[in-house]
Amino acid sequence: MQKIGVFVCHCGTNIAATVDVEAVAEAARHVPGVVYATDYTYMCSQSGQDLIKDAVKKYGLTGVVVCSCSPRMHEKTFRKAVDSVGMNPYLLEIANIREQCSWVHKDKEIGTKKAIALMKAAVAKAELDSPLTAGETPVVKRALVIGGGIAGMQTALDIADAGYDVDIVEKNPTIGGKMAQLDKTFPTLDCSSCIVTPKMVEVGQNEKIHIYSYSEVTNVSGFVGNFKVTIKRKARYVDETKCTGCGLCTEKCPMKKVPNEFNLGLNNRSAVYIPFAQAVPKVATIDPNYCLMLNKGVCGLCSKVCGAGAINYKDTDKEIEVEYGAIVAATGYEIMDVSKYDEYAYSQSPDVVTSLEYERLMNAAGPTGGELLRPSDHKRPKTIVFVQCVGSRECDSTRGGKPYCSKICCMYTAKHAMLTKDHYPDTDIYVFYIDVRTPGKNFDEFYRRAVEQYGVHYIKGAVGKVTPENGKLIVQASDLLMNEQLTIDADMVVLAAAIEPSHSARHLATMLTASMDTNDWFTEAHPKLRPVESPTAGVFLSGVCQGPKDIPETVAQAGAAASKVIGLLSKDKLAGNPCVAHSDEMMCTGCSQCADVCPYGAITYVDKEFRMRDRTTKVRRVAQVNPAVCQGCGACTVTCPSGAMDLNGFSNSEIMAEVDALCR
Amino acid sequence: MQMTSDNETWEPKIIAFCCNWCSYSGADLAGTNRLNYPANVKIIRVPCSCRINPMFILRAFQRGADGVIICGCHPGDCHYMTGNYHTRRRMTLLFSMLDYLGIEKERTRVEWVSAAEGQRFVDVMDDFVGQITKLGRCRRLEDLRCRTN
Amino acid sequence: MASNYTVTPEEILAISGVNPRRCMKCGRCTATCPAFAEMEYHPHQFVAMVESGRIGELMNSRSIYRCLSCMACIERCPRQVDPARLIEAVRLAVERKQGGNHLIPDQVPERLEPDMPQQLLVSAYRKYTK
Amino acid sequence: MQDELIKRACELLDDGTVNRVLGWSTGDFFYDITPTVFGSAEDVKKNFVYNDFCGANLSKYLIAESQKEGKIAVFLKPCDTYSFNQLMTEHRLKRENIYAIGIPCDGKVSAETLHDAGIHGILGVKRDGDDLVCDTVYGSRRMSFDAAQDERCRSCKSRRHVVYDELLGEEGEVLDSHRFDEVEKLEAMTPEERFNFWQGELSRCIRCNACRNVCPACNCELCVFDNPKSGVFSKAASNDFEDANFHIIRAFHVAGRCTDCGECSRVCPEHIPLHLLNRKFIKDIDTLYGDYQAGEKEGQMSPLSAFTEDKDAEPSIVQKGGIR
Repeated sequence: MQKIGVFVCHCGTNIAATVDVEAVAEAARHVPGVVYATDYTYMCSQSGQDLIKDAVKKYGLTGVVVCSCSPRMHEKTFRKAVDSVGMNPYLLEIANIREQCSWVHKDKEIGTKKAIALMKAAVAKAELDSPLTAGETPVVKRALVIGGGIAGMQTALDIADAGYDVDIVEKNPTIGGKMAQLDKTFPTLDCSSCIVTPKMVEVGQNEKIHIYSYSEVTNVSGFVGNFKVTIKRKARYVDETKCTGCGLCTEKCPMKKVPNEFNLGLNNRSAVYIPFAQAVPKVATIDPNYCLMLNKGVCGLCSKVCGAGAINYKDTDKEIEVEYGAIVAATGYEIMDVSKYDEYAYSQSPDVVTSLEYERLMNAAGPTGGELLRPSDHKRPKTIVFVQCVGSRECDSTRGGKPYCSKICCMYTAKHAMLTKDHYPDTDIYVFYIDVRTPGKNFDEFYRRAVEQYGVHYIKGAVGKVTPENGKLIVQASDLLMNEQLTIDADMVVLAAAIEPSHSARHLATMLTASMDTNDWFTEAHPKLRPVESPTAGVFLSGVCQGPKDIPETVAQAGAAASKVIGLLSKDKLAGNPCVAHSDEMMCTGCSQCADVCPYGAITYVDKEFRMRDRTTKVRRVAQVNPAVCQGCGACTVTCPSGAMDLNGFSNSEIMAEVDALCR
Repeated sequence: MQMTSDNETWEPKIIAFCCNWCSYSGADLAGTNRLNYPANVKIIRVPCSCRINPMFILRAFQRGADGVIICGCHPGDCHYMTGNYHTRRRMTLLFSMLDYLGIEKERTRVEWVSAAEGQRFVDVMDDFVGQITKLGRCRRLEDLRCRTN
Repeated sequence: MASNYTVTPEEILAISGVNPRRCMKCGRCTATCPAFAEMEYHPHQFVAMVESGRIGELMNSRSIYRCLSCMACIERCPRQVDPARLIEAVRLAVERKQGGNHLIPDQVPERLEPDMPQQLLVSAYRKYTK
Repeated sequence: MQDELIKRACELLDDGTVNRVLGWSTGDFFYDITPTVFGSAEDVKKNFVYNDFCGANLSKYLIAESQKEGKIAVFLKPCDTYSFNQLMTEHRLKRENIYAIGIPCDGKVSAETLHDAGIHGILGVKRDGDDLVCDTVYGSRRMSFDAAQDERCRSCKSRRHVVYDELLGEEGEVLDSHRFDEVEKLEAMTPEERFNFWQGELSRCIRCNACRNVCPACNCELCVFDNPKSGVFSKAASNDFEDANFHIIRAFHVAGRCTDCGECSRVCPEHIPLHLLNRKFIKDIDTLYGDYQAGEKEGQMSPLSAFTEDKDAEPSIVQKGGIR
């Protein structure tokens, strides 16, 4: 027989004003199974909690019902209280007689009647409650960072700094990401490579960090603390361990007409290549799409000149499986394809470029050696028009437009304008803006400098049309403040194209069961309180993959994600949520429908031998729930026709007991 | 509509299944804002709307409930990512089946109520209780078995 | 004349099916407009004026008849505000208040201006004839 | 056809391909057909029958039989193959222990239909063109085969086998059945009429559980209604509500899995048209989530496990005039 104690809280007058708390306690005394009932002014206060604890000890209670505020408020408090006197915390139930009774009803008679009904339902559930213990799982002390840009590098360095092993998986042949392609950074105008390349070296030399470059994650299984990740190491045709990065092969390679991704196709590279001088790892890679040896079976020059004997034309993709305790997504962004914005003539004229291309044109290590020459005729542009918000802040997605603000464009455009004016003061620069958004330390000052010191023409308006004509770009635009339509004969047009999530992110999110918003940015577990965690336990977010941000913000978030990872890896064992599903193996038919609806992949099947009543044995396929992965939604319990699947803390019989009690 | 002699004192019994993350919080918010709704509505907390088994709904009717309403997070906002998508399909089919059996289709309902929609929770409950009051006592599911004519 | 009538912004919105509040005042419509020089009020002003309820001024302005219905602003508008639809709606409002056919085929030859774009004529037939 | 089946069964037993054969034999009357496992060629030759009354779906018996030692041969009519696939999808069959032989079917008859038509004392039947000629103790009686066959055969969905190791006879086609006509008729009624219809039908239920026991989708180790821990335990109706509850829950549990084989209605001693419950679910699923035939392919995902984020109908569609 159950011995249940019922504790009715007045909550000052919050409950007592509309509910006759004494009547509720008195009614409770007549409920079968209830051995003790009382009321008190503030049940959550220390003395209120003591009241509960004393009663548990004195009456040997097997269940406790607290009639008080919402369980979302104080369930934890009361569970802790009963736990402290040796009662399993999951034998406690809350009847919500404040938010869902006293606060919504004015009539005391009605309120009391409903409070009694709610109390009875809670007692009915408490009678069926069984003690639950959270399972524990060990934590693999190794983290995986997906993406080797500034976000991934910073996260990896911070985790390594705390003494844990970290692997970086980078799809490109080198780490460094977008930041390695930038010329200068706002608002300080310090050189991007000068900051990022030492970081790359630091990552490359850190003993705790292993870089899987030119690799991709192809499968993720497992759960927080125990992920199993399959990493595909793409065939590089160069032995990483032997290659010294001397670059001789890249010089000798006869196939020199490969568009150079690092310079966004503004110049060419050879088929065997090192992306840029400071690449980490500094190892050559053969591009299988262009290599003559791989495609036609003739050439083999690189192999002949390689003193280290690192070239291996027979290399193949290899898959390795590694275990991790935590995974950090740091997949960054891409520049949106603006070729559908035909009014800007991006596809028609090489002199219409995106901002990242402009960045390369300004960069000393870029295709023009840092001299600003326009791509069509290699002449120095005299008039440059910058167009803001190309593809950002759009309602219409038919051309790939994004509803969000890309955040970084206002600042980098001011930077481009200033740098251009610095090098070539006689250049005329027009910036067409909708709003100039400069929230950030020293950001507005930076923008004002572009206007006031450098005389950049900021025009509130937009470009309607760009027409290439006789080597010029005729820009038709509006000036809303002057209420005019303008025509500018420009030499170059620079488009601040929207940034979008890495195209691999959606696939990765599916593998990680991490959620994404409609724009494919990773969703954080809580927008305010858990900004670097994904809702999937053990998956963390670093950098732009979560939403547009600039370098300082990215680095800050990268550090935050690292600290969350360190917090996780520092634990030897993880305690789970005990309110998880479990399957009754005697009843399970192994039909697999539960696994079909499980959003976490928590259900697996095993063939298990059962002893039958007639002493024979029978092997049956049955479902098993991994309690560390299950989050307790209960989708499986409804899909299970045999009722083998049930949910701890919210079992079929418990819920039906509540239904029965409330309908009585 | 079925009018019975004891309808004078009859009060509808409504069971509301609310998911813990959105609708239960929405109901709490209605309380916090002191928004009134009929006391006939009794809430049962479930982790997710996808935890609601059709058996629970039938059980409620069996034990004398006059209406059952299911509240969950708006599609796309499920705490467990996909739970309410399952609820949507299951309940659509179940309700259609009940309608097919001639049970008044107004007695069952699914509403998406977020944690921020205290007022909406109240509006939904007011409306639902009004609808059930108009329908009167629920008899048909029980009567499916007894042939009275 | 139109000045005697008032039309509420709601009516314009109902006719056009456009929500001018979505406008972020980027000016792409005005930047694109081929009839800019002919207009007293330019496309972006149109949107702002409808939103602030200055419909009467628009109805009395010749600008609404300078719009060629070339739809370039609709094409370029990133916020689906579609100024040309608003202009069209104001023209229709004027029309509805006046009642009857504004354009009678027999009168066309005498009213024809030599530099009137043909597209306008066709569009006018379509829109201003009951 | 029967001779051909017996010949093949004996061959398979003799050459050791299988050690048992699952087929049909007669009970007290020749039309009283029972699914039977035959262990030897002699047994097959003596007792195996295949005739117009062999409507029983053998797939479900394979759940237990395929677990046993050695391979078993089974004869599957087209509609049985759908159940077979569905059971495979649910991992209920040990495929390597089964040798499936597809056999053609052009509709089955049940003695009850003949009795209802006033034909008693039946000694034998044979087909004569479109008619069925019954040899009875009262002399020869004749009725059209179409009228004599089961409703499920009249609205047969497919005469194509979706799975087999070997096919005897000719392969058929997926048919343009009119199996939802009855459902549509019910849908067109007023709720009161529908309620009265079902009240008339379900009130006859005696909870014999024949529907559940014969249903290939009802293959739980222990049915929730037999499980004291499930909360809906009820061997027999303890109050008026429970039979309705039983049939709704049963239909819901097999929704998306029911292949519409029609066994439930065939075995119901009270002639309750239980298949109309299942067909309602099938029709709703087809209407809302796209055509879906359970058992058509092995490994299909049930529409009740799947979803779309933005295209699924809201449950309020039922209030707004229902799913038509």
